[in-house]
Amino acid sequence: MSTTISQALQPAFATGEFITQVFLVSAALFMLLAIAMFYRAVKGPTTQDRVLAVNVLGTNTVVVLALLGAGLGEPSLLDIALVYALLNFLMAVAISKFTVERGGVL
Amino acid sequence: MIETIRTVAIVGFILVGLFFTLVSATGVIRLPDVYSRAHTASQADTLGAGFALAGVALALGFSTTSFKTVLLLFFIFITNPTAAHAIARAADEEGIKPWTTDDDRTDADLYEEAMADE
Amino acid sequence: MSELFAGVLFAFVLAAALATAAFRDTLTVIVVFAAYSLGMALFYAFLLAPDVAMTEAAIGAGVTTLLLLLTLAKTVREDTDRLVERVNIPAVVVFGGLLVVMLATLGEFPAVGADDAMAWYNPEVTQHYIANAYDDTGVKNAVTAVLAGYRGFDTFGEAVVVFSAGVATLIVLNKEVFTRE
Amino acid sequence: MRLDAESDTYTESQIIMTTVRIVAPFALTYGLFLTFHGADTPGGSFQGGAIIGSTILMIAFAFGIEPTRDWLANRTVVALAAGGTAVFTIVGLIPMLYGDNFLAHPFFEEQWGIDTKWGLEAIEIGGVAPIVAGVVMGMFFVIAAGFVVEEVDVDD
Amino acid sequence: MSDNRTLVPLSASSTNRNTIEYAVRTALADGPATLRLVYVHPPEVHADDSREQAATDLLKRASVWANEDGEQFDAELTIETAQLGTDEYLFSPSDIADTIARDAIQTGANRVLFDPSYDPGIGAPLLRPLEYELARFDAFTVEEAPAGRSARRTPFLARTSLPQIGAIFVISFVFYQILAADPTYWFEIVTGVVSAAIVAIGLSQVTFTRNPTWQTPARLVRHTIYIPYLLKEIIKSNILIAAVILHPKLPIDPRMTRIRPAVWGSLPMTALSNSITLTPGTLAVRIDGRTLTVHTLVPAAREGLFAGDLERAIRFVFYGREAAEITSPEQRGEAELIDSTDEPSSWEQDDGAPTDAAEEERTDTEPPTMNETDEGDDT
Repeated sequence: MSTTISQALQPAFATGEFITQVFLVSAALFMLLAIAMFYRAVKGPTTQDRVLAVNVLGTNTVVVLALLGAGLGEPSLLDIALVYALLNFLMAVAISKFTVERGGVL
Repeated sequence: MIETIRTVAIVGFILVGLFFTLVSATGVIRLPDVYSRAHTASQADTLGAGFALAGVALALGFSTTSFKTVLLLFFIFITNPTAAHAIARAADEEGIKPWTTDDDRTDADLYEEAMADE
Repeated sequence: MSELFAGVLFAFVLAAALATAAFRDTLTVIVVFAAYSLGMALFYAFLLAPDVAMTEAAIGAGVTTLLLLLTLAKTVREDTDRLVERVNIPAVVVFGGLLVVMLATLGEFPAVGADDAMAWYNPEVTQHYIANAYDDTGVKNAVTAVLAGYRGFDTFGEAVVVFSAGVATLIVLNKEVFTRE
Repeated sequence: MRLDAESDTYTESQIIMTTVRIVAPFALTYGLFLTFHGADTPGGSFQGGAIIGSTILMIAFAFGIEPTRDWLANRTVVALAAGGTAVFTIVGLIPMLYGDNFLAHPFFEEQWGIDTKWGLEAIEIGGVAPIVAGVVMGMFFVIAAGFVVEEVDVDD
Repeated sequence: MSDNRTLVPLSASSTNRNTIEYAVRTALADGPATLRLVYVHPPEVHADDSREQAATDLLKRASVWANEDGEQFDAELTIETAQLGTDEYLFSPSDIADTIARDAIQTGANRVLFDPSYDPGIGAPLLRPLEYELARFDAFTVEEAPAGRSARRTPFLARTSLPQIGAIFVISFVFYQILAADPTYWFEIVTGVVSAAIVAIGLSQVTFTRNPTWQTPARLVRHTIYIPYLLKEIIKSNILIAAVILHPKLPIDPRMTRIRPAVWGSLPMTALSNSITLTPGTLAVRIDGRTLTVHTLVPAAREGLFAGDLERAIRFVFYGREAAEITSPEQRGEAELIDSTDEPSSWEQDDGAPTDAAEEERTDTEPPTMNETDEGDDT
């Protein structure tokens, strides 16, 4: 039903260019923070640090997708954000098992 | 008038969200060890995401789509602390000692320790 | 303003890709690659290809990382003291040359969504799909119409390939996992 | 080093288990939702199948792979992957039985008045999604079982 | 010389520590034993001393471990070390197997125990072929140490029941219709019912460990009071932590603490520990039964944790108003600062070792709780 939803939403976005710009700029700023967080993924030092950084990046991605969805007038991007919201913690859970005895308890 | 208030509110929410995400990024970079970094990762970041998503929900108005942002928020609030816990637990299982104030180990030392453990 | 976003996103993806290539330790590479996958999903979303972005999200967040981690847990990881991969000079030279050539042609490409964009290279077919997909198949998502309808043979092949990949893994690992009850 | 067998045993984290208990139904529902809505909204059966598979991976990581495999029964996984391929093939072959082409969806409308749409839905929902979900789960369990050279009885 | 002799071939491997531990534990189970640690040298074109030195180091380290582990038992443990293959050219699995077998028979070993990732260094993982070769000899048994620690798991499947299936069905169906955004279209209803049925039948055993009870709705109502309270707490302490993090001097004082909150059952514990983690300054690191190990970032967060406000709120949500009255963990003496997560807690003497979560749950006298999110319905 994507067409009907986005049509129904048109009035909401009619608040103007300004809000659209706000969403796009803030998405860019969130991305800038993402680069800062990525520093930790590169630096480490431990694997846990890296996973932590990627986990934070995942949350950030959810936000950026939502902002993009609002900024570009494309509500379907929220569905993609939902996938990350549901599955993002999987890697942290996996690594918590993996680092214990090299996966011996998997 | 109402439109203006709404616009201001949206911008306000997003700015607050940006601020807390900035705190989170700063914390992730500045703090000394994995345990303290996990603090900001799970907390400041969750709140930042919460405010930003609230801004988006406000912009979308009362519709089924804006309900999805509430769902997003709900799942983030459940899964993020769990992820932080999982990471901290993994660090503890591997025997990484938490940093304390009387501890002058640097990142490089922690790295050496991590490599020696493996 | 969307250019600003695209620029920052590009920097992020580039950094993630370089880090993925540079790290030597496999575990680190897997973790950093997950960050790259996040960036790519954002790129697809930004270019309004939600189907592809969704695939990247579902596969990147859920499946790839976990399967790679599991494989790593079940095999022997080379212990290494070096953090980053050694740079292979001849490879860098070849790649640099290729990069220059590609960048040189980049300027000749039409903009995304432009009238002379590549998507219109074969105007009859593209236009036909866009104009008739809904009437022909009754499906609103043109991507699905093409995948399952017009290009059904191809999709059938892909489905069989996925199935064969599963069977092949079974054979290669010589497991009787699925025969014992 | 904690030595006595009790404290040295690895126990799963309650927090992770409970969170997975909560999230798993939502993830599975969402996977099924995407599968059923491939025709009209972005996403589709491939993505849906991947998320359904991920749900099982989630459960396996939280509760242990062996118990999950015992619970799921190998038959389910094989049935999903092989059944999906069979459904896809059969839907494609039906028009051929009546002398039309392989996967000729419009045939259903001409012959029985079933909208063309349902042909597409059938191969998406009944074919692609189960294949992807089954193969994701299957590969996961196979890799988890590890590499084994020909079984040798070393006990005697 | 005792009858019980175990031969352990060692190579550079990350699971050596566990193997030694396992070897000592199983060997000493019935009386005094001898542990013979051997290193089999791989064939080498250029013999050099560094390899031999590495082998010596490895064996020395392994004996230290074995001694350490052996002290825990009454029976006496003798440790021998040896390096094999220094003067031979060992090429195939059968060569190595012969060398190990010869040594085992000469020294009278009755058991050969392998590390799960034993690799004699001749280029391929050869554990299986090796075990196969060694199985030819009758003088000793061949065994492989279990990989890693044994994991104890509670059975994750509960018995399924109609209320469980019904509850999941409703939650799943509602979620589906929210996503579908058009509950009047027949296609959504049909697929929604199909999906919800699949989810209900598939996951009802996983999601619930108990039947939902009549208390569930009351908890739901109390949840709606809890969420704003939690949000207020989160924002309040987030501002505090933000000030700390952005402060140029970074005035943090991280410490590990341990508390035993007066909360029972796995869902309330998870709700509590996730709330603790969400509240800035505190992070749940471990959970063993009812004992929570919490990492705290600043003293203020520590005080808040010990005062037990969140704990009280969780009790209010799950057990009602009366339960909220229990005193704070600090007053109960169930909160402490710790230096290492390995040290036993001060209250452990009272009730023995920290028991497994499930056991603790089973012996609970508290009202049984619904092991599913009540918040799930809020969506």
